[in-house]
Amino acid sequence: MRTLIKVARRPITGTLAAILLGFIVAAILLGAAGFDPGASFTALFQGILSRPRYISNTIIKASPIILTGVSVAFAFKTGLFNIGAEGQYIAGAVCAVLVGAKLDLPAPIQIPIVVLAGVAGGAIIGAITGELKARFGIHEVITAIMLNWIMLYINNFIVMSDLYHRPNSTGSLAVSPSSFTTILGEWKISRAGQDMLRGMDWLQDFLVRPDVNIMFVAAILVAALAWFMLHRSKFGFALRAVGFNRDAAEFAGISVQRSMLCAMTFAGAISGLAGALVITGMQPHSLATLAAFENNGFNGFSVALIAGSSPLACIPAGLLFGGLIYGGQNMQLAVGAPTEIINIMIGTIVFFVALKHVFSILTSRLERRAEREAHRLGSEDGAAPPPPAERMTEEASAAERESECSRAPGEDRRDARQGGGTDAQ
Amino acid sequence: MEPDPRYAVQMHGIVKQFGSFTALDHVHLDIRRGSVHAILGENGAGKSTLMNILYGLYQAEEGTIFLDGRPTDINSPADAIAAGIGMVHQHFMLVDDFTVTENIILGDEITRGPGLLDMNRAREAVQKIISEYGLEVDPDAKVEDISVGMQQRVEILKALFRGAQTLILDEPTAVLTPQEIDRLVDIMHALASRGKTIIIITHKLREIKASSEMCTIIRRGSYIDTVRVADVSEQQLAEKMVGGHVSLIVEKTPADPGEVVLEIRDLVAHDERGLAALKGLSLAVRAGEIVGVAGIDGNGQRELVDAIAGITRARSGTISVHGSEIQNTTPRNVLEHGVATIPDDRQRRGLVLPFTVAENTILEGYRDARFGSNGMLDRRRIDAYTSKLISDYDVRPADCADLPAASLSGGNQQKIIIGREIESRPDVLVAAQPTRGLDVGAISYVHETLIAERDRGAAVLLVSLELDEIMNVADTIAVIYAGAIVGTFKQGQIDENLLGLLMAGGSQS
Amino acid sequence: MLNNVTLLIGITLMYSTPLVFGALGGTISERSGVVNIGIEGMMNIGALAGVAGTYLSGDPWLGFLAAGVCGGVFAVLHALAAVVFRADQNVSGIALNLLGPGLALFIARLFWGGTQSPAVAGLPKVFGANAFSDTPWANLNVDSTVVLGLAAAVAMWFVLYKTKWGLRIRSVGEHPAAADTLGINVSRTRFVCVVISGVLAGLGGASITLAISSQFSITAVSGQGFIALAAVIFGKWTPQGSYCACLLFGMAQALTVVLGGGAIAVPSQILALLPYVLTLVVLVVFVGKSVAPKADGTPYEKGSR
Amino acid sequence: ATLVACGGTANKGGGSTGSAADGGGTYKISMVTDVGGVNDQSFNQLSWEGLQKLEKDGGVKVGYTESKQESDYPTNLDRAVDGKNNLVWGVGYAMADAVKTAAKQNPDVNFAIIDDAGDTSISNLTGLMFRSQESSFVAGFIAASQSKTGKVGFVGGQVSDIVDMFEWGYKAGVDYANKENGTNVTVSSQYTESFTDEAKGKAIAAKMYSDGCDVIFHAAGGAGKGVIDAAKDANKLIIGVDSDQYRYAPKNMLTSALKNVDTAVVDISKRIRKGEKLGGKTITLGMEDGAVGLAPEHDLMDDKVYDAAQKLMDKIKKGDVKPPANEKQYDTWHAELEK
Ligand SMILES: Nc1ncnc2c1ncn2[C@@H]1O[C@H](COP(=O)(O)OP(=O)(O)OP(=O)(O)O)[C@@H](O)[C@H]1O
Ligand SMILES: Nc1ncnc2c1ncn2[C@@H]1O[C@H](COP(=O)(O)OP(=O)(O)OP(=O)(O)O)[C@@H](O)[C@H]1O
Ligand SMILES: [Mg+2]
Ligand SMILES: [Mg+2]
Repeated sequence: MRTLIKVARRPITGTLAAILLGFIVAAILLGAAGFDPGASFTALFQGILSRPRYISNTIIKASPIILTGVSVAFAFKTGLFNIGAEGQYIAGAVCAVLVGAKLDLPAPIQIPIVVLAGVAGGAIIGAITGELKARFGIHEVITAIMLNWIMLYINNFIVMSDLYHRPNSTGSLAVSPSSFTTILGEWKISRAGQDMLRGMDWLQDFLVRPDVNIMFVAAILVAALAWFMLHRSKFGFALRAVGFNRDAAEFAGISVQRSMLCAMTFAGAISGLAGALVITGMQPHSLATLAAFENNGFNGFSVALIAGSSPLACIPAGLLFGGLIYGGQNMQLAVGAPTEIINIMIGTIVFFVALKHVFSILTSRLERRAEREAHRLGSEDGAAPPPPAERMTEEASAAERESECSRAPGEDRRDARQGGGTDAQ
Repeated sequence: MEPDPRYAVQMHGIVKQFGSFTALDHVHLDIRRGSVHAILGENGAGKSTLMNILYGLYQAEEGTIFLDGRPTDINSPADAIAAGIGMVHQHFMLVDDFTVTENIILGDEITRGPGLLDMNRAREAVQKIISEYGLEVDPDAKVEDISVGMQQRVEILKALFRGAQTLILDEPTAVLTPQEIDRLVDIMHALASRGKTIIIITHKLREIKASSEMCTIIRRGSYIDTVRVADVSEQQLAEKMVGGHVSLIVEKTPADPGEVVLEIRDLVAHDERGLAALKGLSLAVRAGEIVGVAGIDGNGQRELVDAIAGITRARSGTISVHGSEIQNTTPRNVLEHGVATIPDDRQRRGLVLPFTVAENTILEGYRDARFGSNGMLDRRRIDAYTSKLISDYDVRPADCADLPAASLSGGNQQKIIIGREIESRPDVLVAAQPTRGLDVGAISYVHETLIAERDRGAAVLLVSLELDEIMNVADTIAVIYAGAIVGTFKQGQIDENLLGLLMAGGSQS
Repeated sequence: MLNNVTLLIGITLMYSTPLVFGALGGTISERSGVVNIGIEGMMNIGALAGVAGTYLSGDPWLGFLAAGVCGGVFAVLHALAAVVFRADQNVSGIALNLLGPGLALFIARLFWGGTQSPAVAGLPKVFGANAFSDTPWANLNVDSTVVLGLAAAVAMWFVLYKTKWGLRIRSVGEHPAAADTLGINVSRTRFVCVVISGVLAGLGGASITLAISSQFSITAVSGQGFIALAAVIFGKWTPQGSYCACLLFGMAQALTVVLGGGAIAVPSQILALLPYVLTLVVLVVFVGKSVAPKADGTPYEKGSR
Repeated sequence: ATLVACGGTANKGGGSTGSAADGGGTYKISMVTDVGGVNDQSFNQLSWEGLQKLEKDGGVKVGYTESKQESDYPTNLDRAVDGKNNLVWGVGYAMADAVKTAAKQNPDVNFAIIDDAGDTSISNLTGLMFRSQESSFVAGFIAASQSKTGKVGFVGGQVSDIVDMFEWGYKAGVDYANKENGTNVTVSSQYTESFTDEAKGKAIAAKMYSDGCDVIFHAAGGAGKGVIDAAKDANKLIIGVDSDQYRYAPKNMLTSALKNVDTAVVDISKRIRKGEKLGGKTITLGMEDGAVGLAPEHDLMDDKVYDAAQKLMDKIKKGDVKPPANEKQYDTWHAELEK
């Protein structure tokens, strides 16, 4: 019982329960629509796991949304709502192409320049959002929504401009090959590479077809960096303080305006990096005319929410999300199940993530009952029950940490005391 | 006692738990119709909880409520209102950007046809009770624009408007001047003489003596006693409340002031809404003295503290520390000039509640090389520092370093703030309402600390709404009214009545 | 000249109407203290239900009604999460934005075998079909939803500021504890407001698919719910303010149409981003900070201090 | 012209159509849509309808995958290959690069792409192009001849080479009519900057109609729905695109410039299945092949105009009139016409 409760109380449990519920709801809908849920999910998982190449592609697809997820999560932790990851992502891609298509330096110089251009592009969009909020008090949500659209049209403008349009296509010029961040891109299709890989079927399949590139590594590094910055650096300490309690931070001598600007700039930079790395790391290495948002940023939002705004948790959440989206295509192909079921599934997961705390409240209640039971038995047996005070405080902090993840800081946190606790005085 | 129709309210065997914490443990209360009855207890004793149960905001786990001798279920405030109970809450329950009239009629609106507000008739109705009970207030003023004393009248009017026969006042005097308190006591007597029953919660003994016939004492959730007020002394009441001997006097040696450290000249500043809040305020604090700023809430205290802390812009005038001007720089620059601030609202402005206690202790000092170099935080050194602070300032529980600050009690939260501020060894210590919401033990701890700081040589500026606190702790008393200092006195040179007069805008003659 | 003026007005009204419904939905929900980022999702549901209702009944007005009902039913999810379970309102709103389009498309596929519906009869124009033909006034023969949108805005203004329900809704959004102590049921008020917000957003979705385009497609709503959200903030959480914000936005769109087609020498992509830039400029220069209802986004917990 | 005509006539493949006789199991064909999705009411949908027809005829199993974003193209094509398909269609010029790469990687699978020339060096890739300028030209001719106000309009989606064919073919058709009829009809042209924004399509068309245009031709995909709606509201004429759009507005639809992607897809698929070597070739289909043309309904058209249009179509089929496909060609063409 006790261990059960302990397990149930861990934040991850709520998330896993949410994921399970997502599958259950999807299964019900699929069944209602006349598709075999079992076959559908089999196709889904086969689409993710059945070949090394699929695993590789899942990772590749997940990488940009891990990055935008980290961007959103980082902003969340500092009390900002970065709904503008989409626009920052586009800005990153656009700037990478602006520079990378016209410049052709040796790779060791070219790659950093192109990637940094993208990072700068995203950072600028983020900075505009942050600055408008800090200076004029304009809600970041409005600014971000407007900037998303502005970036979409700027992207289309660049693609169709005389300088960057690639004739006979809907795309822009590609960045020069020296900017590519694919891993072993040349080598794997060269004779030497092919010879080498022959016989290593698994590796061959994993490596050759997919656009294996450095983005996943970059995503892990950035997630770790974001976590480290937030939780180990003085800078991040200040940002978080502002995120949780603007007034207290201001009293403590932390500049709220500067910190908003910095946080949004950094968040923008991460999304911009995602855009730039997609350009340098994946076919066709160019921009396309966008008919609608590609949702790289918006998907990052869902990832961040599933991850409870923890940058590190964005990695598994992003892989899950990327896998569902990528594997979902196979569902359509194999059993004809509409891909929308994936969106519904993700929506359901996010919905239950929002209700995660209900889960821990339920366990609390369960536990209290258990405790009363134990107390009754204890007094009958004459054995002293464990002192409740310590356990309760421990619990309060666990519940607290958990609610910290799922909730945007910066809002009123007076309700943070819920979860109970006794004074140990 | 058996249910009896002569009693307006009887609460028998009330038990209330929050989680595993028992806030009320079989509490009894019997209140005779038409009387003024006090409930006395320390902070956290459970007074508000008991009244919230009577008002239907909480449901008791055990116990019965009798109204006029009949057992009654009160499951919601609507039930309570219907049963003729009105409550003025400790934290006012007013919608700031509604008018007085709107606040009063809310939930019991005067309408024309289906649901259409009839503001003219509403205003008339409100005006009628205003004149009936002499509770002067402008029915068309927005609540955020009127003084706290006025707001309290609005709260009382709300209850009367609903035809309350029993009126609960939860710590109604905390924010009033002595004159206003006298006025409130008169109102209470007037109401009682018209047959209304008044329950007043307070821990101010003098008010109980002045206002009430009976007094029920609660300590840590347990019922202690119900006494006839006329039969007991203040000292006896205090001992029943705390459960031991208490000293009601702050002990301190005479001050030995040095040179002026903090000097404010002709300070003008605006409040959040852009209205002038400080209108040429001047004030000086010397090393080794405590200057107490007395005044009614809303006379510029908050802006004064904020302007010193560097959060509110000074439109004109200067603030200098050791002769160098700090106004309109940054909060950080102010800190670096050796000015430490204990803000008035500890949860909103003093602490980052989801942060751990350790993180809160370094909220200001985190930049310091003590806590890590190269832009990184050094966990080990922070922990060491926090442990010392926890033990030096007796924060409980002692192993709270990694708990969120939110999980501590109010008094312990305040200790963290005080410890953090004092550990920076400030030249100037600004303490805004440092004892708000604390119980007797915690209060005397805070007072001792302030005096110790003074004796160390700091210039201490104490801003408080509690007159007793100012009278007892401050060496110099400055009265703030309408954004300016209207009088400065040495301790002992001024009595409470004159102080109250000045606080209310009267003149000294 | 006259033609251009009436044209500008007509197009402005056409563009702004779905936003008006969405923004009014956002306003009512947030005035009661529940942040609603889920407008986009609710509009998608309404867009589908409007067409499906019309498709099944043959009467676009029944379809319009169905859109409101389905939007409201869908909003119950948000109300449950935000009001009953006191969940994080942002997260549950985002969940609705994922669920709304997903469900709409899923159902559309079951209905019509594809993500696009056949064309259905749309809602009538205000002055009937082809009124004032070939005169500049024809541009002002707008969709009946335009009038309904304006009526809804006026009605909401009236309810919020002139009736007891409005007083209660506003009090719940500003100071739920105060409302609670006066016997007002905070949860119920919020629940109802969130559902109403779903109804309005649903009507907004239907006013795209039943007036502007008379069929459902994936892209019918595409982001208008978010613009509506921006309009709520822009309009400082008042019905009249959001209405004007929507008009401004619609006008910016109308300007790009009127100025496009070679009228001025600007690439069409740049012209297309004009409305968004204009919105930001207006915000910075004229509007500045807007302050949300005090309790907006905070779950109400009895007895919390 | 940059277009390379190969293959030629549509129905001369040799052999009968009913063919379960190819031995072995069923022939599998899959298509990957571009981001428009399978219900775009344009080439994706038409291609899919064509494939479904093919399946109904027997012996073939078809399937599709929808792309949600550009980066889905390679992986979706990849999956189509994994699904043991014999022929994989990429729909839309946006997929050109991805299809070429996939074709190179999978030499034993046939690929075909719509609206792109493909690559002559890739022996398992067939490009399928349409001379849409030919039907647009006739549309322009009809619009100009039918116009009473002397103003006609064109509403495009997003600027691209494909939409260029429609725009400049149409404009040339108007010029041609002006010369033939001795009129001076002008064309206003505007883009919605989206293939989905119906509101914008509607607004632009409303503007054109109220500016005096009485016929509009649209090549704006889904956004064109708005254009059609505007025609209904203004009670003016509209020319549809891609498929016969008569059913959307029977009282306003003058005609539609057809682009019979469905039949072309069926035809090419059959020929590849038969084993015809179409790899490495670009098949460009025009009016002569019946791949582009005009919808049959003409109840709103003057008979004179209808007859003249029929004659013009004959001329185009014979190659006597060669409509321009982009601005550059238009300029030369226009200069010649003026001469
Ligand atoms: N909603 C709640 N959840 C948990 N504990 C609570 C809640 N409300 C009050 N308590 C606790 O119950 C105890 C009694 O609180 P109550 O507010 O009744 O005290 P009080 O006597 O009114 O004190 P004060 O003088 O500070 O107003 C306190 O320890 C308080 O922290
Ligand atoms: N709303 C609440 N929810 C949960 N726990 C609460 C709540 N309010 C108070 N507590 C807990 O109840 C205990 C008492 O809190 P309270 O602030 O009332 O202390 P107190 O008795 O007044 O002590 P102090 O004198 O230190 O202020 C603390 O342990 C606190 O964590
Ligand atoms: Mg109390
Ligand atoms: Mg307390």
